Amino acid sequence: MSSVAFVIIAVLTLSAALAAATLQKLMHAALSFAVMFVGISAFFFLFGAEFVGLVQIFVYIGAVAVLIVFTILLTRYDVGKVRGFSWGGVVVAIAVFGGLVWAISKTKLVSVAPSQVEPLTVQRIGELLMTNYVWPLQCVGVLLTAALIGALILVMEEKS
Amino acid sequence: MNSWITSNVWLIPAAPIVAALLILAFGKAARREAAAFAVIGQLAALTMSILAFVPTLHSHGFRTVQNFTWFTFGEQSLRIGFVLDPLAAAMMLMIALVGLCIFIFSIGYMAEDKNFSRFFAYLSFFSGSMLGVVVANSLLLLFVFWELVGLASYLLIGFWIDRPSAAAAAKKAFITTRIGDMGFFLGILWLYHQSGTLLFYDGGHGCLESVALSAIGSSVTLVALLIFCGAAGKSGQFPLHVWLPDAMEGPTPVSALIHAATMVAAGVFLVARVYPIFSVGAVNGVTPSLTVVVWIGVVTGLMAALIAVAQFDIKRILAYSTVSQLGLMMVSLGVGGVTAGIMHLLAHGFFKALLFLGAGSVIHGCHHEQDIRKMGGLRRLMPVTFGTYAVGMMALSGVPFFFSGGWTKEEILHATSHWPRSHLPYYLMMIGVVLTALYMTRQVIYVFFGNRRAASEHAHESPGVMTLPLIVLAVCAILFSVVLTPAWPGLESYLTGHPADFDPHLLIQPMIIVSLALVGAGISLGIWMYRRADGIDPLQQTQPALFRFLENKMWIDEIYDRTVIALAALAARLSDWMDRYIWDGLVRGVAAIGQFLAKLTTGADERVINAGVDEGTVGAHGFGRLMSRRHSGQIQTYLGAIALGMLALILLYAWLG
Amino acid sequence: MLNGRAPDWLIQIASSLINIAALLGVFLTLFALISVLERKILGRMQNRYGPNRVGPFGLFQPVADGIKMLIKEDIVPARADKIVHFLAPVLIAAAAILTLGVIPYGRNMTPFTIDGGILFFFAVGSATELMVFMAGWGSNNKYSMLGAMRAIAQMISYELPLIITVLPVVMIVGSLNPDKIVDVQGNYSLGFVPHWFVFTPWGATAFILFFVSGLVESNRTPFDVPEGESEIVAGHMTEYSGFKYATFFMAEYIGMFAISGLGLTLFLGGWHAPVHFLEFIPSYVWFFVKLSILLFVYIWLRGTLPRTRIDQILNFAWKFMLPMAFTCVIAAAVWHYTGRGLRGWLWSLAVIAIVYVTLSTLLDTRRKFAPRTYRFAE
Amino acid sequence: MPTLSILLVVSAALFCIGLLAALSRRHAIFILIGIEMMLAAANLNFIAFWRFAPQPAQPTGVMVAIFAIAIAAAEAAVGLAMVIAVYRHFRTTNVDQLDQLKG
Repeated sequence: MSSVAFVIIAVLTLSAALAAATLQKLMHAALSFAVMFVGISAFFFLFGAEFVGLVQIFVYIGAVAVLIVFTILLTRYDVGKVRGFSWGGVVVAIAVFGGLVWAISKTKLVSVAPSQVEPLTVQRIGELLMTNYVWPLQCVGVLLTAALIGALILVMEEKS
Repeated sequence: MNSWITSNVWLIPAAPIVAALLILAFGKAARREAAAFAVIGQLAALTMSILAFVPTLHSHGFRTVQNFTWFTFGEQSLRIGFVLDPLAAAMMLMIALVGLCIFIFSIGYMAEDKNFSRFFAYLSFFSGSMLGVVVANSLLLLFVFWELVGLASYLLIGFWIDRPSAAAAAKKAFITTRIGDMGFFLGILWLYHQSGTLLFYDGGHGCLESVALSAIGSSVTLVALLIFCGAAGKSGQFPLHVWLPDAMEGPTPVSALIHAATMVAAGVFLVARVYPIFSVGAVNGVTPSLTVVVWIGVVTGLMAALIAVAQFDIKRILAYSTVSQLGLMMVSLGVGGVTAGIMHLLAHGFFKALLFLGAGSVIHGCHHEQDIRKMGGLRRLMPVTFGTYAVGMMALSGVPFFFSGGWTKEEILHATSHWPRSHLPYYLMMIGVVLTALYMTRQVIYVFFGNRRAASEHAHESPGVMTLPLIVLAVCAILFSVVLTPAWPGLESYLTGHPADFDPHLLIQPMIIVSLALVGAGISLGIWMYRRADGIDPLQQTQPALFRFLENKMWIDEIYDRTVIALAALAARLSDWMDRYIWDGLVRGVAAIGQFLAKLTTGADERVINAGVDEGTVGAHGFGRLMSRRHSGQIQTYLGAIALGMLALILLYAWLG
Repeated sequence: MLNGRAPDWLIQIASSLINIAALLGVFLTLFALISVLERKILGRMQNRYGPNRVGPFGLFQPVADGIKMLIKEDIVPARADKIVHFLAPVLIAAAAILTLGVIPYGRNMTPFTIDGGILFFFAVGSATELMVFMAGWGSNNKYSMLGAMRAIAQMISYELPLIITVLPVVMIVGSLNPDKIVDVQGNYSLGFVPHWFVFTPWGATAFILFFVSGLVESNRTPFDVPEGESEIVAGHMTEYSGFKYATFFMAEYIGMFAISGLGLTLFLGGWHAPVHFLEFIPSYVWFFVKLSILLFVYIWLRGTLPRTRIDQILNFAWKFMLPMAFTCVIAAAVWHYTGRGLRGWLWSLAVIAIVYVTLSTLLDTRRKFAPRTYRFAE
Repeated sequence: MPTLSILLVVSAALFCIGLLAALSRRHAIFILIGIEMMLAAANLNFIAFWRFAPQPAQPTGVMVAIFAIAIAAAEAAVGLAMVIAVYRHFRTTNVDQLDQLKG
């Protein structure tokens, strides 16, 4: 069952990603980008990391995708014009893929079978965030604040 | 209860200095704040001095010192500290009280001045440093405060910078005292070299205590005399007295503060403080250094008194009287009457401040006229000033029984008469006393009696803020005599540490009669001479030559001009010439050689080195162009390069293991 | 199929299908019912009969509407982006229905029990913005675009207060699971005072904020600027007609149900009875009673309030709602650390009062705008 | 359940698609999309390694994934802001034309 689900999700995700990478219309690309993230969070659900999956949907579809479409909107006089595709990139990407696959095949510990895992409750994550990972949490908070302010300043009207 | 103050004496000088800083911080616009800060600071100092004074009363020979290490060089550390003993406590009390009166007085006196706040900053600064001198327990710290006092007096005397005379006077005061301080500093160095410490009291190891004193040995006389140079400079003793009268250019409160109460007293205080050094190896109270002190004091006292007789500037008269009184104190110190000297110092502080402030009030009333010939008949116009001034005059000329000055003078004469070396100082001092009474009478008659003259037409009594301090000081000058009577020598016992007991028989003794006679003679002589005094001085009529001699301060300034200053100018010209023609010549020669060498090297530079560098840069430029081709500015190219690099790393890693 | 027992994947699929069928059945009926009731109630409020022709009291009006919508022509603009234009209503409806899945409708009546149910709700709900944008962009029309922009702007602005007002409840309960939240509210003191969070100061404040944000999220009056007919024809739904339009309409209503359901789950004790001795009445009845009360308030507001201006809406969100929401979090913490009793009650009340007074003095608009003066021609 | 290697291959493929998007598309937004894809692939790996680690395992992978998502959100915000700023300044979003640093 879960392998079936896995195959379905993998196909969905990869095809959505490919669409996002290659579709000519920027808006379609952005939307399929969102779909790809649905797929990724489906993966997470499948592996029992529900919380991460939900966060993924929440952040990417709720925020990042909207941001992207907004940007597309704000720069839309350009959307039609910018086209063009370099095959060099494709070559590099395929080369890297090959390298990665080869490396994976050469690595030893890949035969580990998925063992039974107790579901990771939100409470546990919360406790961990507040105990072991409290400093990273603070740092991320600072980072987000900085990013917020920085983004605001970047998009302020240039005084000419 | 007030142990905290005995262990934190430094707070007392700190208060006014903090006030000064605050005033400076607030700027010249804040006039009332300035006055408020200054008075509050002084008030704090006064309160703390009283608190510090109380415990010294309770126990005889009370002394607390706090020493601490200032800094350490090599293996020996320089230690400074603060001391609280009867001498310091009494001085502090006097300085703080008189200072407070003067501050309040100057609020009225300087009311129209545009640099009001600056003035108060200087005043507070001065009084802070003076208090510092008093409580210092280290000759070095004392010297530091001493120099601060000098600086403050410089600023204050030259306060009206726009007057050239004031600037000149300030410079004169500064340089003259500096001459003395040079000797003082040499003395300090010598003392440190001999005894290895500059602390006065250090649990038996201070430089005023037996161990160190014995260590100094034979050179003690030299040290003492060098230190006395400083004292002479500050308290205007004979060779270095010239700055004091000129310093009258400063505002009158300044004159009161500097030349009555505090600064000039510093010299006397210094001698009293380091008295052990002076009196090392004394055979019945006589040492060479002390002898010098005596004769200097005698000469100063007599000379100043004589000059004072022939002055017309109301403040100059007081200034010369100050000089002569200081001479008197020096004499009494020299002859061993330390307590007498200090007592006179304290008493003098009160009544001389009173006199100066009175003079200030008169000047203020007469619209800044200082020539006594133009005054007169002010008795009616300025009753309060007159009354207080009269009190001061009595005290100064030493009328016995009621006025503090009388007792102290009598004590000093008493001490002088017992000097084994010779009796000459005694007789000269007597003449001095007569003269004192004489010129004070003259001044009072000129200013307050007789018919009105030019300046006194529109004279008016000064405001309460000025008369109040006068009254306070007058009361002090009278009440102070209570602790001075030989019948119950409270202050003496306090200073020396011997218990005092009441003995009315001591109230009448020959010396009192003597001084009474002297003072009576002086006053009556003065009244007789100046009874119908007017624009022109009777002495001038009878003895013109003598009078001119005295009026021009015995030509001392001129003599200095001819001798010392001329010598200095000559030396300056000489060195200038040498600088111009000899040293410059050398320098120019060296420069010429340098230029020649430079020419040589430039040739080499252009031919050899530059060429090489040029070639190098050309090559580098070419290489850079070659490289910059690769630098396309395309993000994606870079990204691809990064990806390939990562791929290479992965492959390498996987291949290796 | 061995030993007469179906394989569990079959059971799984069957159970979820049953869930979905139940949900759709209930809520589509409710949608139909509400659509007609709203019109009738509004009619009462405006002194007129609502629809009263079709069936008894016009109760079959929705059926007629449905048929009309179905047989209408489905117009797709020529310059439109066909795929996006088609996908938008479908996905928006899907998202709306998905959010219904995590709400506990009664004792043991939660369709999907996810550990992070609340998070799921908001995650799926936040997808709606993207759909609205798709609608606006896909139908290549400036009114649609503007409407979509407005909708997204106000949705994003009000999503923050909406989520932050949920935080205090999550903090206090210590779980993101709706069932747990409802259980915690299940007790009664003295047998008749239910422990609903709405009865604590922070809870009441949070509930009001939540309700307002919910109004905005579901584009209801007074916050229905995205389809302000007077300005932009119908916002992002301008270019839609026929059944797609109906889908949008349904999606909005379902979103409304979902928000109200979540609100009463979080603050109004879920399916618990208001007093203890009424617990014998089935829990889902209570749930739907509360739900219908909330919906009535929605309709009531729509009948009462005029439409606000977009900039006012956004200012209100950022300058008032957000700080107050954060205050709720703090107040909840205060309530917790002063021992959840009467003391805590008063303390948190004090906190909220202070912040409220400060904010309302700072944002006093009377200082900014003078009262309008009219001039007439003499 | 598939083995870890297949999962790694999938995430590698995802990564390379992201790389492709970042390398070969000219529009600046595509580069961002590609970068986000690569991050997502990395997250996938983290989760996978946590899941396939010998149990019981500390949920470090999950934690790192959560932080990575937060950071990626920040990165996206700043990146898109930069795209808008660049567009305002150069009137283009075509990265080919943005070669001010060309040597």
